[in-house]
Amino acid sequence: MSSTPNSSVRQRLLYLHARTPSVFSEILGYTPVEPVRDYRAEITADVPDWPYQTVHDALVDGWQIVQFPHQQAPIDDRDLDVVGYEFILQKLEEVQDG
Amino acid sequence: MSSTPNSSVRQRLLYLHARTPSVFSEILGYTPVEPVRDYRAEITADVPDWPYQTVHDALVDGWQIVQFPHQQAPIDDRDLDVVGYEFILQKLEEVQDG
Amino acid sequence: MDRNPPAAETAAETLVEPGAVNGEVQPGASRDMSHLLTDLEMAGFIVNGYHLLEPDLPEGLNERIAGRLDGLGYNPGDAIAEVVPELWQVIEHPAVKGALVSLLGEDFEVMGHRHWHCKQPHTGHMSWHQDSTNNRDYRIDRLLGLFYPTDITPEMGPTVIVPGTQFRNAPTDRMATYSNIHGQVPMVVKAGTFALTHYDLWHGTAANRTAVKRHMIKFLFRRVRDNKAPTWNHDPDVMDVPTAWGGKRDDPKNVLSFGNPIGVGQSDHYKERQIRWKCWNNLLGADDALDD
Amino acid sequence: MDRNPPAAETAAETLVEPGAVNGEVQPGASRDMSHLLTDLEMAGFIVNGYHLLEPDLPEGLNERIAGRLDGLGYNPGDAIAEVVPELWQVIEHPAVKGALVSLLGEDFEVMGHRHWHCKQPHTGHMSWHQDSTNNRDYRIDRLLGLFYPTDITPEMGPTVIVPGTQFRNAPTDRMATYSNIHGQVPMVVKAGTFALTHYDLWHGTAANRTAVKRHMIKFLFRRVRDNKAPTWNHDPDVMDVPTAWGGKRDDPKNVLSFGNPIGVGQSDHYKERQIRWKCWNNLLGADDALDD
Repeated sequence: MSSTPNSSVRQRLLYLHARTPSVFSEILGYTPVEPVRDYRAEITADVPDWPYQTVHDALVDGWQIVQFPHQQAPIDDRDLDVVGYEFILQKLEEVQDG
Repeated sequence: MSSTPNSSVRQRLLYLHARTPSVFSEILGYTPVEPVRDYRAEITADVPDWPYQTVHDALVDGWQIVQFPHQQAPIDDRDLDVVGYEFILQKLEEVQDG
Repeated sequence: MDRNPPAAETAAETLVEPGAVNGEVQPGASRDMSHLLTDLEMAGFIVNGYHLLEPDLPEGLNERIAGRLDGLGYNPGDAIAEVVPELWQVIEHPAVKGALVSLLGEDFEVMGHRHWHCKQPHTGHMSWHQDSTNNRDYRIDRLLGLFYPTDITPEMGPTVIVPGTQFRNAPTDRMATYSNIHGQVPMVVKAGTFALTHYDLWHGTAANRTAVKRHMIKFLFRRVRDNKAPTWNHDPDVMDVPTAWGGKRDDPKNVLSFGNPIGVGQSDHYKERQIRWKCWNNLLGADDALDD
Repeated sequence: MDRNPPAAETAAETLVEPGAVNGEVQPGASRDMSHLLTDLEMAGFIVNGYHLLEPDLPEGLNERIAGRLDGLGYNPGDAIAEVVPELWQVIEHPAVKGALVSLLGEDFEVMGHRHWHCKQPHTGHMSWHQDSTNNRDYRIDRLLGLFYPTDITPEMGPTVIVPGTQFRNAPTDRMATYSNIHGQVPMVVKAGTFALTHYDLWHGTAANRTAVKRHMIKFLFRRVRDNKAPTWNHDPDVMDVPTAWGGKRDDPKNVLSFGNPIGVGQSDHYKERQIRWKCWNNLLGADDALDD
């Protein structure tokens, strides 16, 4: 199988952790992953302004959800697990390194 | 990083909650998510006619399922959880804000 | 008194705090059978998770309550019934009391929590939720009472409920991807309607598209102890009817067996049926005979 | 003594090994109420999972500690307090002891594990983690103490914590897809700050973008037994306040009920609330009265 000629298209990812499984709920976590060498998502002491308040804001900006939080995961209404519900979004774009 | 010229393609979503995990079963819940600013899916007092009776109807109309209900979720044949089985569908379309 | 700022429909919260319930225990209600629910009404509640009452309130009472609420500049929280004492005439109306005795037993408790849900003009919908954590049980042990002192139109932001969802292990977060659900029922009601809903019933609110405030006062009631005998207007022979495999299903036995208000699938329907019969037997006071 | 090579911030691990704790049990602290935490501080800790102290340390102590650490060519591991004995003046400061007695009981233990976290110049961030396996419990039974002998700027690679995450069943692997979280708090603090954090609180470290070493010495403390009575500066009437449904929420009762430091959804909020009240009741010594 040969690779496509258009090999510079890469998958940009965005992990958004929302308050509820609804795309309209506010996000509590924002983690972009850029497909360029040496890129690292990191915790910062100065929290930057996030460009989106909700997952829906990201949809409006052209991001596409590729993984939704799993509604059928085991649930117990007394137990707490991770912070928010994880949506994973992508944009397929032409990306050049540095 | 530059965005693609085709930036107006957005992900329209449709959450359908079907009676069973089969695409042929009737839907019990219908929730469209349009990727346009200020759009909200909302509960209404006058329930509109839904354009589809089953998930299959939506497939016929060009929707693509991007998340299927998880058949391997823990199940107990005495326990009830959410209403219906959640299918999430998309259409990727050129969408302009109002 | 705790003077809160005026609130739109705030997140509907119930503080469940051991020992902090300042409820009033009701003395054993007199057995005025005329106000107790029938077997059919009881079966309907078990299946649907709600029951609507239209008590014959004194002339002008609804208007007085609505007028006071219209003029209220803050939300008194649990103290709403002190600020609008006419509300006690609703709670203590024989029809309301009769339904509560029927569903929660003769010594049911009016819990200390209550809340004025004032849905402001031109405000959006509120998503499906339960008022606290999921409280799922086959017993009927806690009810909300929703009182509407004015007529409610579809445009005024009625409460909307989903019949039959009260037995589901579905905390609020799990309802977040739903909007309209087949068979949902908007509380488009006449002034003076008192809706009793199972505590765990899925409920939300439509948008208020009018220029008027929509008032609803929510009360909370709880069962104090399991029944030893039926506390409603019960006919011991009510189950002596044929099973209506495809026939007329308007008697309590067949309502409990075949009722499917939102049209769920076969597996869910059978599971609901089992829970309903456990509930019914528990209400009969026959629970000792069952192992849980 | 265990002479480790100089380390950048090594994987922050705590070996929990039964019987290997060479801790010193503290004799019953004298009840100098002035250094005990207040009800509001206790409620804040239960909600947020951390409490910052700025003890009035002797003149020059921070500088002496920082100077020794700057010159230290290896990491002595658990022996850091022998190599830098001035650290005992911090641990034994009445304000630190008062907070520890308040949170862990009068006979709390200073565990044998401690670690100098020297964040080297120009080193990257460290992801969210817990120091061992998830230790989730509604009890407050183990705390980290983080001591910073110098001022810490945002550029120096501060520890960053996520308030309120201490009750989550979220082992370190499950935090791996997160970077910044709404409401996270960087330990941008003054020299001499001693931060007490719940053992299970999510924490990480920002990158050190400066040319200086960032010092933090981590201590580990544990509760020896459940309280029979409050060990902080407790007012028995503190809960006799109205529930503030939308009002001022700066008293312990309403902090415990409504505090939501990172703004989680309704379901999580209610679940946290239930755990907080269990924790509070446990600290009051009232746990016998509750069924779990």
